[in-house]
Amino acid sequence: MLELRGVSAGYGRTRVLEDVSLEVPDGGAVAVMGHNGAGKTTLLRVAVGLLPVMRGQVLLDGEDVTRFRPNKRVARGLGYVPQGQLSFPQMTTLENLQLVSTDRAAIDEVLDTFPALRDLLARRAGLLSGGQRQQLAIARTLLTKPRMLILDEPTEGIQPNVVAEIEAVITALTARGDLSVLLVEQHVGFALRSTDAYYVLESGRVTSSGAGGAGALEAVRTAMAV
Amino acid sequence: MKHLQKWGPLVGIALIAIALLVVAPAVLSPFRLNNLGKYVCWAIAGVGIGLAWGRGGMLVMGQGVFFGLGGYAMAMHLKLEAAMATGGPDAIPDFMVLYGDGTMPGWWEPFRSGAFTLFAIVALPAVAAAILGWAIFKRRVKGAYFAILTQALAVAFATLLIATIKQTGGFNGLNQFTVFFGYNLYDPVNKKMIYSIAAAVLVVCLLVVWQLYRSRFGELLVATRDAEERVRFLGHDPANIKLVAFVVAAVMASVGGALFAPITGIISPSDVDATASIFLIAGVALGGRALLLGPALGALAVGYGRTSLSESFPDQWTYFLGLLFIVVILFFPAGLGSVWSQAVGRLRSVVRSPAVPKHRTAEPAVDDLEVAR
Amino acid sequence: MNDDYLEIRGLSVEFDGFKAIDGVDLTLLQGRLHFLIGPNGAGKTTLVDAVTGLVPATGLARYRHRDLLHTKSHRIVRAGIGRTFQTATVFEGLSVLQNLDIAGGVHRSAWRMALARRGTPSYVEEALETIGLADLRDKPAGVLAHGQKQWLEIGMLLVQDARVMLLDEPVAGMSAEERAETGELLRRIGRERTIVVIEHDMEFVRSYADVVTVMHAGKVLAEGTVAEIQADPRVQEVYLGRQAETSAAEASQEVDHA
Amino acid sequence: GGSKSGESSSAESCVDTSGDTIKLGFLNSTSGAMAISEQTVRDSLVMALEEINADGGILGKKIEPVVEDGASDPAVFAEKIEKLLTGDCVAAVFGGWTSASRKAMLPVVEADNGLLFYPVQYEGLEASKNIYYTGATTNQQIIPAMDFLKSKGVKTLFLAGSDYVFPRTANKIIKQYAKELGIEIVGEEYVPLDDDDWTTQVSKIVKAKPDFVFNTINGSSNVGFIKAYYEQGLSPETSPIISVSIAEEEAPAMGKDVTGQFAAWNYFQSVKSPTNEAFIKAFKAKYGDKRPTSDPMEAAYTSLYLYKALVEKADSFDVDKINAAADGVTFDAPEGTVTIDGENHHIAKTGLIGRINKDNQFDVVWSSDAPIEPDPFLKGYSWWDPSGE
Amino acid sequence: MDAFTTPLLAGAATGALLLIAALGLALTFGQMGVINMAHGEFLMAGAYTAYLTQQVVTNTDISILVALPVAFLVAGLLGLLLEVAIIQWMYRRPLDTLLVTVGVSLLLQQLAKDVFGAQGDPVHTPGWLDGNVDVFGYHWPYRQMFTIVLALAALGALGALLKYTAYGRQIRATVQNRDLAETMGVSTRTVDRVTFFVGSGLAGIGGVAVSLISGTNPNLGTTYIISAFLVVVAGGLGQLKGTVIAAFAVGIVTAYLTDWYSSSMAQVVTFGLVVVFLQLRPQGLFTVRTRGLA
Ligand SMILES: Nc1ncnc2c1ncn2[C@@H]1O[C@H](COP(=O)(O)OP(=O)(O)OP(=O)(O)O)[C@@H](O)[C@H]1O
Ligand SMILES: Nc1ncnc2c1ncn2[C@@H]1O[C@H](COP(=O)(O)OP(=O)(O)OP(=O)(O)O)[C@@H](O)[C@H]1O
Ligand SMILES: NC(N)=O
Ligand SMILES: [Mg+2]
Ligand SMILES: [Mg+2]
Repeated sequence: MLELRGVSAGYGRTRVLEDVSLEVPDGGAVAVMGHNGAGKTTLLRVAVGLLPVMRGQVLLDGEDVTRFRPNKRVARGLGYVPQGQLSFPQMTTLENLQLVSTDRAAIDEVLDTFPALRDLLARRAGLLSGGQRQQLAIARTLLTKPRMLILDEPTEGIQPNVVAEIEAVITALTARGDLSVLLVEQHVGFALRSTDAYYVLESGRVTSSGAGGAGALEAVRTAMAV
Repeated sequence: MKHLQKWGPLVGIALIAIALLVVAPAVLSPFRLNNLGKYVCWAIAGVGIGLAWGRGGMLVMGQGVFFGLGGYAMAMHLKLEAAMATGGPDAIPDFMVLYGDGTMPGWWEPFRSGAFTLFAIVALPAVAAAILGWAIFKRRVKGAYFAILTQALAVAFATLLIATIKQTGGFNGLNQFTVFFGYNLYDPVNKKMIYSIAAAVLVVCLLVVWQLYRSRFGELLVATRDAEERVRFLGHDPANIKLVAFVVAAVMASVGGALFAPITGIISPSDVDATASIFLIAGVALGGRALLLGPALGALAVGYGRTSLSESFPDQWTYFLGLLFIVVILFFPAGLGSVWSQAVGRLRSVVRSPAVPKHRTAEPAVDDLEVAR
Repeated sequence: MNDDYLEIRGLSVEFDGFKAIDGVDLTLLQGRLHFLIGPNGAGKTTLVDAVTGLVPATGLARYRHRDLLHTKSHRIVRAGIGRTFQTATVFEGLSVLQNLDIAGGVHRSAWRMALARRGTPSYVEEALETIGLADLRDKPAGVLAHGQKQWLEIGMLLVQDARVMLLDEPVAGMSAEERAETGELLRRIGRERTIVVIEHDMEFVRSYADVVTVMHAGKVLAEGTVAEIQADPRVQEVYLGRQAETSAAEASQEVDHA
Repeated sequence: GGSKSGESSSAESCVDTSGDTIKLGFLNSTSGAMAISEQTVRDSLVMALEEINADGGILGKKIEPVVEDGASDPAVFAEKIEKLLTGDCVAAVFGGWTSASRKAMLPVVEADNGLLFYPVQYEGLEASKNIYYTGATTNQQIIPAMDFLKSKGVKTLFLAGSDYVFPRTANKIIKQYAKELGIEIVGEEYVPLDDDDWTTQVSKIVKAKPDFVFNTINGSSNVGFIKAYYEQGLSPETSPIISVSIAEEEAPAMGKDVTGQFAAWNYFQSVKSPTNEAFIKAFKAKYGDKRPTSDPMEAAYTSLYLYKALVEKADSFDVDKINAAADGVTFDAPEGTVTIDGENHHIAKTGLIGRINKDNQFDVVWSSDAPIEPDPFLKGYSWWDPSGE
Repeated sequence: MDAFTTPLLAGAATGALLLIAALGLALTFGQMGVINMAHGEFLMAGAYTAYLTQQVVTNTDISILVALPVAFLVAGLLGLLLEVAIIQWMYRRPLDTLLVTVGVSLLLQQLAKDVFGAQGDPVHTPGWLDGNVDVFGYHWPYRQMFTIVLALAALGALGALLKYTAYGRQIRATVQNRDLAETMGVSTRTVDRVTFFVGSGLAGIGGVAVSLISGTNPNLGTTYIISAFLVVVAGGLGQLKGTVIAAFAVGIVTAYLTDWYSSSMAQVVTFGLVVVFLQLRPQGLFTVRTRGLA
């Protein structure tokens, strides 16, 4: 589904990613882990097209989309939940959702996943609490009906029972087999439970990778405890 | 290397001082030197703008107002001096006879005194900027609101001047000065002296901002520019920090205006209106607003560019001027000075300039506009 | 009893008819790590906002005989109450060092403000070491990663010498090791300070909390030790969820591995 | 150091008269708000220059023009004239329009002992030995206009002007003279130069119902005034306008049929004289059939010929010699014969009142018949009190 | 009575004109954050379009009606050109757009002068607008009523566009967070271009209305630009409702002040009042706040 080939990227003259290759198979789920500043967010930004590559290629369904703008990649099925509880602050919760789709049924469906948002539909997103905004962000992205979800620390700032809910949603969606996931997550347990492969990023390089599952926990911990 | 970093700016200021105070008077004709003097006045105002805009993030679009306060204060004194030189101690300016009823408004009276005038040149803009700034900053008006508000003030100020012919000379402004604090203004030696004063004032202003930039206040100002609300949670009132920069910038503009009057022999509404204010800004943008020497050099360059372009291409020069604005801002967002300092930076391979970070991709564009506040 | 505690009585915050905080009573004592948890939208951030002058509130919030609800933000900080923000906000254009130095500048005189910094003040040096950003001291804060910015914010509170620290999700987005380091740091500096931490990560709460207050819908739902809170069915209902047990089990397993 | 005040130093002239050309400066605003008016002055200066050069130049020297843009900014005028006089060493400068620009140039041209030829009607009350004023002063335009109004039996007058020096001073004179003539001023309104909205002011004219409106508006603001005037139902039948700044160029630009309105000038394209015919022909040949001729451009054209006449009479380009020879120098201008007053450096001009016809030309309805001697300070008018209101 | 009605009605017409100019700005400035100082020159382009249309469609009764859509198109395309050539590179530094567009405004003014001549060109009022109706002693020109109708029509069209189409949400989303909007599938490039086209096109329509007051001239834009910006600022960025109220308030207040004092003083006092007003409502009439430091 998504493939990064030898990607180097950065900001200005500083390089953050160095020759990173990574693949998310159709219907597969991949976790990316690493310390603060390792370059995880940068990697995802490259994948969605918010940051140009300095070298390397980004492929979507085998097609080179390196020069595509993000909205084109979204049209091809990418869905991105950025880090930092981002929303359109002056628009109401409902308008935030309607930006993506005005289909009432579809909106209802995501609201069932995040019932807390129902009471907040008329409130401007800028007034929501951090966790409410994060829930909105995920809901909004789900509404794009993506074939592939790119999530940057989606559970940051979310209350435990909703985290569990999100985990369940992701698991359910991937189980259907038509959704791929690229997940950046600090909760190693959660990350590995929800995915079937992992990459560990250190200072912009992939230092270890492997199949997911509970067995990988130990491997990841050692890889990260350098 | 460390020494260069520390003393580099001072060396730069010293070079400017030598160029302006030693080289220029030696090589330029009296006319060209006088022209240079005019650009120097703009540069003095520009240094202040660099402080307020480059470091403080306040796009002061109405510096013409302060330039005008100083310019008119000085011009009023020179007008009275000229009148008194021929008509005795009670003489009043000629235009008040021509356009008015031959009486002088009371508020002109103190400007007969040179000392009072010098005091007013500093105090008037300081008080005006303090009141205005206090009102604006305490109410947290910023970004584009601030820019357009100050621009509107420049328009209002110029309109007010034009509408008060009997008190300010109106559209004509104030001119026909003959004496500058006792010195004959037609004597080339004296003109050179006034030029030298202006150049020296510019150097002093550069030294002042040099110290401000390296001081903790300078860092706090940049912090306020980047995240004003956050500064509150360091225990500072950002309004006060901005106010200081705004007042200093206003005083510099005023001093520039005060020297502009005797150097050009005139101050009129078109020297202080919105367009004039934008040209002040343009110089600063060209040179590099966040740099130490950028604003001054940029103002000098714009002044020189206006003169030489209009001399070489009297009918097409506004095209060039327009293109200059576009090209510089588009391609050198941090000013032409940044090209140089980047080259130096590359040499040292350390970028220590506290200028705006080049890539602020993570932030929404609205931030600068405060739409979201 | 000493004066060094923050007292909150009957605190309420209302937005256009919506009660975000509804009569909260809290006493925050020095020397204890006080955790504030609760569902998204419970009013935790709003509580901190109210105490630091960011939103108008009614009721009472007092520290060292000072009425916080009628004090401007920057004066509250000067009184020794510091905070961080849920989305880290540092001065992007300034270096890490400058960020810290500025934070230590509250009580500098006007004259000293006009002077340049000479060398690195010892408390800044100390903070740099404490937050582990010593190597990045000359980097503009704007280029730091998410978690690094959060550390920088804590560092700024340190040099500010805040007696009360209100930390809004300071470890969100940090890896397990980094959380542990931060937790230890908080424990160390918490001995002579009053520290309130807002957090959703129950593992972290379990490891470091001395007292936990649970908020729900603008009210205090429960208060007590971690064990008491976890056992409270109401807290499980609105916050921890059905999986509270399983995730607790899993978490302890993770801790064992760490 | 430097000298204290007192000994005024007169600059040494740097004009180079040794070659077979002589440099003259043309200083008009070709950018900014005043370009609207000043461009036409520039055009006719260029035409006069070409004619003179084709005719052998001045004292056998071809004119070499040095062109500068005053940019509608008095400070720029001051800078540029200094550059022209001391840098380019031109023998004389031609240009300026607003009184602000003239006032800005005056001290410079005096200090450098240069020459400026100023081609626009203005508010008077000035005379410099270094400036020749080839447009009208008030007693050649404003006062004749008032005499004309009196002759028409006008009882009430409304004053509309731009908010700057010329209209305000002109109106000061008008008000004093109106009192003398027994004409009542029933309203006085000003609008900034760059403002086009005259609605509110015109509604006051509607209310005041004056016999005549005296219009001292300058530049594009006239369009706004004229449109508002007709929109609110005013017309030459009810309250006609007499203007001092609307000429052949402006009349068709109003977007309104202004037939029947009046203007006071010293030249109209319709003036019948062989010189004028030649002038019009040459102008249209050079700038196109559509371009009319008008008073300011005629005054500018005349100024260059007057300069030629002055130099040839003095047989020198030297300013002092020119000034010494100035009195009585004449030129057979398109407007008629004009004569320089050696005392005040203005010229004697014939006062004309024209009425606009449907071709946007002016039919002369009143004439002073003989040229009026310039009296910039209105010394010959007993009712004039400079310090009165 | 007429002392009351005259400024009210005349001021409403001025306000309507400001509103049309400000509506365009409310889009390009209020919504997109671009401080386009060349907006006045787009107004000028509209006025010249009115003049040129009259050269082609010589029946002045219909030429104005033809000129309206043509001016919208001409000014809109100019705006589009500006966006594509320059503005698109500058969305992340909105304050700088101010300076770039000052350059553009200089270029366009000089261009107009060189193409059309320094002297203005006439625009004839159509016969059906040539007249007035007596309202309590004020001879209210049809032209002023037309201006008001035109402004309200433009307002209605724009309001509907923003409210009832997806485009309205997309433009708001784009300005509030460009990257995020892009990743929500919004083509921010298209949104930018459409917005600039429509905003500039509105200026063209305003230009036609202005040409009925003052014909054409190369400096026409400078007369309106600062007042129009002031209106947008006082109205609150991104809020049409505020813009409308501010436009009419500025127009009518100026008219009363003009009536009582003078045009110059009215300008000065009105600017002063806006400053005072922003003291009371620092973010304009209706701009909404969000939480925290964001
Ligand atoms: N806009 C930027 N400009 C310059 N450098 C940046 C920028 N954003 C991030 N960086 C740098 O890139 C590196 C990687 O950052 P990134 O945000 O990808 O880290 P991360 O792994 O997502 O960290 P976290 O877990 O804290 O979110 C960091 O060292 C940071 O300093
Ligand atoms: N200015 C405001 N206007 C209206 N509602 C607001 C405003 N500020 C906050 N709220 C609402 O108040 C409630 C409390 O918000 P708060 O940010 O305090 O929650 P929180 O407990 O910090 O949640 P989280 O854990 O998600 O950060 C939320 O429902 C929020 O939407
Ligand atoms: N002299 C003039 N018309 O301003
Ligand atoms: Mg990240
Ligand atoms: Mg919160």
